[in-house]
Amino acid sequence: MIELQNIFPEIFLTLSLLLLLIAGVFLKNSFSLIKKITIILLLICIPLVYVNYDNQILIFNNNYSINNFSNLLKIIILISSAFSLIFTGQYLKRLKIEKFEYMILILCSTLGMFVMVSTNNLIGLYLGIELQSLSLYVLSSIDRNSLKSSESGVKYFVLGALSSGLFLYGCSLIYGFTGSTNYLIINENFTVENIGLIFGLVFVIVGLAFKVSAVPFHMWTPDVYEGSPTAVTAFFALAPKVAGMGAFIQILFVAFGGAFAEWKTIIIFISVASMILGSVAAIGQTNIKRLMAYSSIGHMGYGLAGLATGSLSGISATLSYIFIYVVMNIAAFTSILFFSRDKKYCEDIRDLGGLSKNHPVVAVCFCIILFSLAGIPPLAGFFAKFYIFKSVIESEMYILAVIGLLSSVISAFYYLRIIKIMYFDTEQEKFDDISGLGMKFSLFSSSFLILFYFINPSFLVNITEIASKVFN
Amino acid sequence: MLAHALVFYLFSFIAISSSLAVISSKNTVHAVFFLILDFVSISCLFIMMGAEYLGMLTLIVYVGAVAVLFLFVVMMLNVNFKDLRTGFLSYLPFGLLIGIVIIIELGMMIGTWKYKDSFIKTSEIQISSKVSNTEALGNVLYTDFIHYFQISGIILLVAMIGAILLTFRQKENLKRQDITKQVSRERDDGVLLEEVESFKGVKLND
Amino acid sequence: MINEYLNIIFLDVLKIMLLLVPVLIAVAMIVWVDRRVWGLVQLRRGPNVVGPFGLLQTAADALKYIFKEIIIPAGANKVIFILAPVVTMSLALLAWAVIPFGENIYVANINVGILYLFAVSSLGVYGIIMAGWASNSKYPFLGALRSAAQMVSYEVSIGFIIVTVLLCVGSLNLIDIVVAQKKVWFAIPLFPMFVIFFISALAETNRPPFDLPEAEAELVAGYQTEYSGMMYALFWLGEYANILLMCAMGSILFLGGWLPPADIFPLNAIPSPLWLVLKILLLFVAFALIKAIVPRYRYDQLMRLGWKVFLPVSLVWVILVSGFLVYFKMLPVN
Amino acid sequence: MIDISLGHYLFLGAIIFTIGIVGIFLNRKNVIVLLMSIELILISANINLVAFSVYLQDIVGQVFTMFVLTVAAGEAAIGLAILVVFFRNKGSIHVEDINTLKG
Amino acid sequence: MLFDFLRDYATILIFLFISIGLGFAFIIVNFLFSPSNPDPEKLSAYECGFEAFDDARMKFDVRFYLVAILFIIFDLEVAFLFPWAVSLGNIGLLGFWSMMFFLFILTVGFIYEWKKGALDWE
Repeated sequence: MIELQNIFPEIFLTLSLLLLLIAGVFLKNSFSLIKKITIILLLICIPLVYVNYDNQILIFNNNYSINNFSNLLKIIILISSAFSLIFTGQYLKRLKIEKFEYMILILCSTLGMFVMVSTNNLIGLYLGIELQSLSLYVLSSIDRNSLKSSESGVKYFVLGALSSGLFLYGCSLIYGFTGSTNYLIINENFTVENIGLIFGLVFVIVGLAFKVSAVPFHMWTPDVYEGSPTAVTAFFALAPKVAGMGAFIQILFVAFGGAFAEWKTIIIFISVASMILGSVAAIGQTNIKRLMAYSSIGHMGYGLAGLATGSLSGISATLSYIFIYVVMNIAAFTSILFFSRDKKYCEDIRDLGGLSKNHPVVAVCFCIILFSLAGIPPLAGFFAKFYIFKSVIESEMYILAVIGLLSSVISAFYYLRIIKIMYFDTEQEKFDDISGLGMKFSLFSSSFLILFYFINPSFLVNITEIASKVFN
Repeated sequence: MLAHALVFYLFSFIAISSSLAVISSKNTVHAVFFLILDFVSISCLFIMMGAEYLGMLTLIVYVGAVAVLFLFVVMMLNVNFKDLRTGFLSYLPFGLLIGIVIIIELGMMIGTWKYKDSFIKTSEIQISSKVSNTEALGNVLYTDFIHYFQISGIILLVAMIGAILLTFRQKENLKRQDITKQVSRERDDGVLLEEVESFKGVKLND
Repeated sequence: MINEYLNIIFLDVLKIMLLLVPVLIAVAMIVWVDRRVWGLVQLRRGPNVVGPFGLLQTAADALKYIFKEIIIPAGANKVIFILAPVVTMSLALLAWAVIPFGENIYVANINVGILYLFAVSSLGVYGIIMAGWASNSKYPFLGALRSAAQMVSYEVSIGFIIVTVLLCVGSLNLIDIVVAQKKVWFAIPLFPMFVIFFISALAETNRPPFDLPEAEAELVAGYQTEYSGMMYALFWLGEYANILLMCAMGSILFLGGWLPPADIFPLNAIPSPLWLVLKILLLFVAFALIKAIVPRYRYDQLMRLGWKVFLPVSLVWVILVSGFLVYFKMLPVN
Repeated sequence: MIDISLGHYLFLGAIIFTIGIVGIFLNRKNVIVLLMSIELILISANINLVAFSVYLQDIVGQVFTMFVLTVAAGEAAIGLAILVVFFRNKGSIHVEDINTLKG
Repeated sequence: MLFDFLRDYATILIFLFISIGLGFAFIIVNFLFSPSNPDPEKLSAYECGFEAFDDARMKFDVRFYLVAILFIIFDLEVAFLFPWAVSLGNIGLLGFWSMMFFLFILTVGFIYEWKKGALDWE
């Protein structure tokens, strides 16, 4: 029989998904109960992944790879999914969309991301992408009565379906010209003068760039982030980006390891464009969620810069960048979900005026998060960018480093503008105080981690070093 | 040989012209009917290649189910088609340009790609009479690709949940017929025997 | 080169005509049987005036339609309005190409035979939707959508029933299905499946008790309301050809196609196509009897039966039959 | 010309893929035609996969096509569900009207 | 090899042309022999006598749409069952149990629909 204990996390998720669906439909208004169970299940799954963290095997006649790299990413995905449920607090109840299927869809998309990250075959990657994005299409239009939510759903669906169509066409070309869909065999049969293969690679990169919302394919990000409910936007900003980056690394380094020269220029162009747009376009924004959308585009640009180096240190830099990006965004979205005035959530930056006077604690935490997003030294954000630029400079791509520095300076402007509004602008009336324990816990734990990261940064660095060893 | 080529060109001509008609037809319902014609001709092409199970499957799944869903939705959202056409002409040159560029690239790709030795001629395609196409698929699908099979099961589950979550509205105050209750009704809970003295009323206590 | 093609095509056309003409005649006769059985059940004699025992009655009706005026309603778009009856009839006839009347008496023997039948019957929905939409008036539009929804929901249970039969056969080819029933007809071991198939076939072809979308009381004549003349006759002909097809499918899947009930002398002397025709006739008389006896289902009962009774039962039967075969290792391994 | 080979099928797949892409650019207005162009792109990828699978004499392409069929049907189902919800809130399905989220 | 495999499909193709030809022949015959004197009353849509009050293609309940969706999903389930039923002999117990788990997933979905009331047709 195939070795089941290696894919035990996936089986665990599937069975819990099915049982929760049955429980949800038989128990009347069981929303909060199912939410608590789901958070516990996601957190239980982390040790399950950690148990066989070190073994290095390919199962299902080497179409599914369990190794350090995929296990690390699975743990990050689990953390981001669990936290994206923890810090929603009363949000879904207030918007009257407390449907228990919300949790089921989050579990489904987590399962899809598991498959995306640890597959070793184009079929698995396509199915993982589709499972994850189908649940996200439904989540983004879950608020049936609000026009903005269904409009963002339509936009996200059309562009998502188009990008997976392109991705699929690329897969068919790669399958045709290398004879198999398995990454290892693709890597063996890769010959440079096979133009069809290059076309396939370009289409695949286009499809994945869309999932990671890199620049030429980012048009959907601002509208969908603003339109869909904030809890769903938080989930958008966290988990799919991690899975998308993981799939990107697997495809570029395992399947097309030999074709580094071909995809190097494409990745450099995408990352530079994302960095620049991520910083420049956000300046004019007043809606906090649109601002977070552009900041996530910018951060993905930095992540891709790490990949553009093509070296193992580049990969480990990108992995640590993603981990810190997830922690920062958990903190940011917790505070965004906190800004509600008598049950209604305000998304405009100007509403934050005088936050320091009525809620000093939250203002300080939000300040730390914004400084870290901008990359100010002692905080975690700085270390993340530092690792990326160290690996970029190591492989002598100075232009990329210069552009990266410039765009991070420009992006600092719109983060600091919010801090100015918080501390010096006219005082708005008070927000309601933090209601849920979950929100308090996630805000303080993540901002604590950001603040005291510098105590031993080596903890994260050597985890990502081991993880990137998989690709040499 | 000649017949094979003639029928291939017939079906591919129908497929291309009907997909052109899909994107350029004035009335959306006509577009759906052209899409159906396109799917039917493509499933005939699949059968011509020897992949008969997939040909039949395309007929059943795409034409029999997905296109019916498109028709139901198009008929339900009876959209006024007049003003839908305005944007069409302004984009036409731009769209055609993109189309020609992509066709040239893909044509160049297929043309210059060197005939790899692993591709065989049409005449050498073996259709093994012992193991039919369906059985060959079945032998591989449930054992070697077991995890993709379960993932596609979960994708169907997500599609089901999503469709019901988004469109289903429950009409509350509605008396529905419950056949099991009707059938399992006994005589004694339908008939009540009471001794009644004459000239005195009966008080039922249910 | 060319004349080699010509005589291949000529051979095929001859084979097709040998099948098509009997099927069209059979459809005419079947309508007569239907009305006759209906009459006898109500203790009155059916059509017996035109020709011997009224046999030419349907032929007379068909001729009458040739001279009726073609009325195409104002709002309808003509192309789809005329296309709908042609699609219905040609699909109904097309499915007959695969039915085997004997070991090697068939028009086409493809090894996805049963799947071809399933695909063509699922395409049948389009003739109805086209007709309903094209005639641009409320009754046909609603009637078409209701009968489309009804056909669609009974299609699923027919799919599961075909899977249970395939489990016992091991191949999609119709001839293998019939040969596999040499020992025992599948109607005996899979009797509940045969009953559900029969009822789903009734619903699939909009026959009473499931003919609500075109019942007089409800929606006048459903999707056929706006049709007249030969186009109405084409719908009628397509519908009855579909009913015959469902009877043929039922007898192939469950009553052992052209096989005699027992392989002893007097029975296996009769030529094999005759057995299949006899079985089709038997099933059709059952169709006609049910039309005359059973009251009509309300639409929500009809959908409830399709989704909440037939689907779970046939799904459970798929699991039972496969479990039984795997456990007792009786799987047909070829 | 007479002997149909893999190149013919690839070229057909490429043409239908291009028509799908052009269809998306041309029909910015009507979302349903957009969904149909996406179905065209998916089925052109199917043609490629089946052609390669037959001419490589290896079944994996056809297995991939079966999964693509499942996913495309699920996608169409969800896409039209979202469309119905959007139409109920809005009243029409003009793509140009999707501008309440002006960035 | 491929061409005698396609031999029977060629017959089906000819059958298709013949049956479509037959259909159109019937209509043409009717068109030739039938009188035609259209008048507005005859050509108006059938309304059992009274005036048609609104456009024929009015919107209707989402119920039909939900049935089409559920049909797609169960149709795909049947599509996966066909190769399984044919090849159950040589895929053994692993194939059997993988299909049982697949059916379990979709039965959970079916129970979910049933309890939510998506199958009720008021």
